Amino acid sequence: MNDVTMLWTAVYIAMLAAFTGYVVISRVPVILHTPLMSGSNFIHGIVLIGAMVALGLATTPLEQIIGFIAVILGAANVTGGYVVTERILQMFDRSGKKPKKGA
Amino acid sequence: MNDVTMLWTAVYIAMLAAFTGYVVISRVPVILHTPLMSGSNFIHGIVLIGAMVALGLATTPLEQIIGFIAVILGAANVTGGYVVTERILQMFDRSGKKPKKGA
Amino acid sequence: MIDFSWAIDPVYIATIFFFIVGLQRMSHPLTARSGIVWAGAAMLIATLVTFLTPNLTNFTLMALAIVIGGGFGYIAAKRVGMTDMPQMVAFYNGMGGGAAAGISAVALLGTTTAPSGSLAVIGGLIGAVSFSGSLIAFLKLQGWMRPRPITFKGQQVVNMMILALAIVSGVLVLSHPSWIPLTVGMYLPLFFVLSLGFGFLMTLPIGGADMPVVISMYNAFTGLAVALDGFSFATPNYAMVIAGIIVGAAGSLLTLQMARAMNRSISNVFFGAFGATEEKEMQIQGSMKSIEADDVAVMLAYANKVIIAPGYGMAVAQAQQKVKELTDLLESKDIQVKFAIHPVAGRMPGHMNVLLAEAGVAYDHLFDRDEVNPEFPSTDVVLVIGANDVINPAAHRKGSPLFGMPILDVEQAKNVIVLKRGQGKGFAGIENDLFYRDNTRMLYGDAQETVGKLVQALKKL
Amino acid sequence: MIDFSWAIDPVYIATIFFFIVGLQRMSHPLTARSGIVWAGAAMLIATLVTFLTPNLTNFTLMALAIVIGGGFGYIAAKRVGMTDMPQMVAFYNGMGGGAAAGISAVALLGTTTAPSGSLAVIGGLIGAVSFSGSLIAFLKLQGWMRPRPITFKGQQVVNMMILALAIVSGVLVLSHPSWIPLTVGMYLPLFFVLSLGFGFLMTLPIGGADMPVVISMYNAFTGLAVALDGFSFATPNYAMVIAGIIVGAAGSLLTLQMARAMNRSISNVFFGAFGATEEKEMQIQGSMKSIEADDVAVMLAYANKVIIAPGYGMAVAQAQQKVKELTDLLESKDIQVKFAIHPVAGRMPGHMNVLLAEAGVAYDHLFDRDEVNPEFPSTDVVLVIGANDVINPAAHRKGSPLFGMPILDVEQAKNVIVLKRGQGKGFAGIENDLFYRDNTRMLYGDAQETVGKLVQALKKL
Ligand SMILES: NC(=O)c1ccc[n+]([C@@H]2O[C@H](COP(=O)([O-])OP(=O)(O)OC[C@H]3O[C@@H](n4cnc5c(N)ncnc54)[C@H](OP(=O)(O)O)[C@@H]3O)[C@@H](O)[C@H]2O)c1
Ligand SMILES: NC(=O)c1ccc[n+]([C@@H]2O[C@H](COP(=O)([O-])OP(=O)(O)OC[C@H]3O[C@@H](n4cnc5c(N)ncnc54)[C@H](OP(=O)(O)O)[C@@H]3O)[C@@H](O)[C@H]2O)c1
Repeated sequence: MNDVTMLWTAVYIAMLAAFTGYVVISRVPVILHTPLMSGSNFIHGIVLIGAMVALGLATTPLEQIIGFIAVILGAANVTGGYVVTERILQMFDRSGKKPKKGA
Repeated sequence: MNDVTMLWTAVYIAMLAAFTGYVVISRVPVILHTPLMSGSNFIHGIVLIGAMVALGLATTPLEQIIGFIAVILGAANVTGGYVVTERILQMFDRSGKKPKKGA
Repeated sequence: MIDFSWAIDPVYIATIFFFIVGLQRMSHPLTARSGIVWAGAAMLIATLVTFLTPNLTNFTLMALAIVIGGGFGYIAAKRVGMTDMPQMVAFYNGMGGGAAAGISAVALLGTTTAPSGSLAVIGGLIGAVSFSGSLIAFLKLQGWMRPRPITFKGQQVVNMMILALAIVSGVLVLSHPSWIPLTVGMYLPLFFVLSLGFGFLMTLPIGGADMPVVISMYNAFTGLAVALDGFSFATPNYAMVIAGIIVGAAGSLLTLQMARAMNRSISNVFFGAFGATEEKEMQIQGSMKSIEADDVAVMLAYANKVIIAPGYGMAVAQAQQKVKELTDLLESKDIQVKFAIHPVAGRMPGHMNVLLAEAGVAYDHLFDRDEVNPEFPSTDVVLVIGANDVINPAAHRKGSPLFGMPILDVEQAKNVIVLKRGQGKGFAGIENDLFYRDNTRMLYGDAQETVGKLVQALKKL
Repeated sequence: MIDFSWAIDPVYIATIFFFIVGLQRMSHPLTARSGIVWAGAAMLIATLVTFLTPNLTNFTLMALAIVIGGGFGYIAAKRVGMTDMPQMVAFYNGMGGGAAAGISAVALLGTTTAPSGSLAVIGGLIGAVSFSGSLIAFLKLQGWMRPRPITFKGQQVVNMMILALAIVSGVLVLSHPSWIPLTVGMYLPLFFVLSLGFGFLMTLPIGGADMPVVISMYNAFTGLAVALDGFSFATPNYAMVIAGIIVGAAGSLLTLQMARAMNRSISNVFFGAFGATEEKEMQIQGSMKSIEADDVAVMLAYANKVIIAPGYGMAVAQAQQKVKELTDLLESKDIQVKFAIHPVAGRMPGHMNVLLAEAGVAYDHLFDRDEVNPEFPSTDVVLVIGANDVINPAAHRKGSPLFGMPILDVEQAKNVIVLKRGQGKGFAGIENDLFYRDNTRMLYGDAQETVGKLVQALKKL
């Protein structure tokens, strides 16, 4: 598969991803917009796996330093995004099930 | 790009297409289920372009015959599917705009 | 000749874009049409640029085939009546399946380099099944073949064996082991004959009235076959893959929704004779009381709110035009008229909507079950026009084959007038004790005639 | 070591699957949590299999960085209060943008083979802007920096010039023309410094209260940067591409919705000083009439239906726990209590829902604007707790900066009680003549205190 084919493949994927994202997200009710924001924050935390590969392929000290920082940032992003989202959704979960109990 | 990479690329595309199809279609109201059926009929009429390539690459007479039939079938599929769907939707369109006029 | 093949991919991508947008615009009747028109234009351009594909020959054959197929498809689609929609969909679906099978066949004959022939085999199998199955469905619905289920003992076993043989021959097509003195060219016909045979045999035992579910499933099949055939080329044709999978998803979803609204499971449609659980002879209290058109007209004239519940019988009688007239007349007398549309009224999903739209009834008069059910208690007259199963209160009674099916609760209205020809049962073949209720009256006759009489009588009032 | 790298792609695909399913399950509060948990588990496994990627080194550094970053993210996220959500989101978003910029930097330094370095440049630019911009947003929201817009003359021109320079240096990074005696390694720092600088400068002039819109946009930016960086590897990492684009779509959609609900355009947020169209000194009839907690308690006790409209002030006062107590007390007296939640009440979309959910108010008590607006006329008492702009009837008056913003029509209720500390204006800085209406009474004081007093008074009754 040559570069041109790869380009068009990428465009197909991007287009489908955009449609999927758009349609799925427009169904999220306003009540959940805060966790949606932090949740999509978590999702772009997948940048961590890219940062790991970048660091893993780094050879010069400069590359290693940048890669190291990128992994730290990516890990903070994904962990923080997840924990915050889960904390928020846990509240909705609980508030739905035991409406009489305080936090 | 090797075959394994292509396989996974295909899986990504298939997965996104399935999500897109599922989400988009589950929004079509019952009132439009008949045109949805004929419309999706039209959409798989894209098989025509594949049949054209198959015929175009055919070399033996047997391949040419099969390819020829495939193009006929594909062309009938896509044209018929489109015309029927458009006819149905035209009615809804008109019935929405001039409710007092009969067909 | 200058090489324009760079245009192919962008055009295909735009086509998929407009397909998806077209489906998205189907979420509302008013936007739907422009969506399909764009999709159609995109598809047309996609067809044209396909001629630019490098290394193609046989252009004359190609153009000829497109003219033949396209012309035929166009004329047939322009002529078909709206009542005949189900068989038309079956027909075009079969065409698509056949085309997919053809692509697989050419790919497997070895001219095109298929990176994974197994996908071509699976695509060919599914396409062929969809082709022959859809053809049977078409013949049955068109009345060119006995619509009754054709069954014999051990049918399931025979069918499964044929499927197994088809799969085995598909494997042989791919591997053609050297210890069997046959070539690919000899396995291939066997493979396709078996696949087509399976499609025939699988569809034969299904009754005409279950056909819409089957068609919708074959629709999904064709989509899948097209998607798989997208890999039959040197570089995958992702437009075919994506469009095919979207149709696969659409077909599956619709099949399940339809089956649920009919209160049947998919396996029941394919493997079960319907009505096996039929209830014991039911004890129905009361009798059916008939009424004349003139009396109904008076009743209507004094009503504030009328709901019309149409069913398959309205389509049979081609009464929708008269119904539209009646609606206009009632509305001119300031009577509120609504239509209660059950999802499986008629013979395909959304069938009633199409027929009424064709007759010019504005879609804002059409209400689905959930919207309209709470309104019946405040309704003066319900006109049931050729509907039966979708208003059968047996659905609320345990033990009935209809039990659990969501119905239109017309019996809660003050007066129910049922327009039908006689004592005929509905598709499910079950007695309807609604007809025996105290607030129900029967207006016998062909629906086109009786609605016509109502219009006349109302005009005279 | 055995090669397990075949596991990477399937795991990544499954991760994307669970990401999408997780978002789908966010369509309902009760299913949302399980969705994010699955997505989190998938992401964890994806991180682990990434260690199996062929040809990697620096594993110790990698593990160390993950522990540092993950540990820090975990602790910060566990500690943060729900009122501080906006800055937390900004913070993590900045991290993601920074990571994306880092990937681009490494790719451009030439160790990884980037099939298209231009994507890495664009990704790096967007990532860096998102990083520095989010940081400013964080600092302003956290109160570690003056939240007021920092503006100077010709700001827009300066910003645009810096962006242009950043783009030029990006082009140089890719082309490093031989007639300039500099190497890639020398253009790259310049490129990133300019990109980061643009992010800073673009965010500085934006006021603290506009920050949520900005954060949401940077969220989309980071997604886009991640998607572009997905192409920085020998074979594209489609998991990054897809996840990134989904976030890009989500962020864009939310940004637009939020801006619409705030009645502002995106360009207005970025380039316009808010309130430039502020209306002339308005003539307000009447006066503000205060009331004591005891009297309100009596009023509430005799009500049938009470609606609570919370706003940013409730969050500031941390009064949600007390509000929950009040709700329980009223319900124990058989008084119907509902919450009217405006989409931009508070400081980020859905903020009120989160705070009330944290306090244990069941989400079936929360109603959005369209649901609750028709109910105000039949409501005995509306308690406005620290809300101002979202209930300002100026939105119905032409010429007001709020004109056209959809609001909660609390003024239609029989009695409106407004809980606030004094004469403070809302975020938009506009007078609210609701406070001067005949059916409005002001209950002054910090909302936590005043609601507490209401609870006490009600208990005594
Ligand atoms: N829509 C779908 O997708 C779909 C698909 C497959 C199956 N089905 C099934 O089809 C059925 C549809 O229910 P339905 O209530 O619409 O129809 P139905 O149950 O089939 O009943 C139709 C009724 O119309 C009467 N009728 C027939 N021709 C008539 C004429 N010319 N004038 C007046 N009346 C006439 C018949 O009684 P007389 O003979 O006495 O006139 C019959 O009782 C359901 O059981 C459903 O499950 C629907
Ligand atoms: N949600 C979002 O996504 C978002 C994003 C960006 C901007 N915004 C904007 O934020 C505003 C939100 O409107 P809103 O009505 O919720 O809030 P608001 O208009 O900001 O008004 C808050 C009110 O609460 C009072 N208050 C403050 N602290 C208090 C305390 N401790 N106890 C009692 N009262 C207190 C203030 O008056 P006193 O000082 O007199 O007490 C003030 O009038 C809108 O203009 C919206 O456009 C929202």
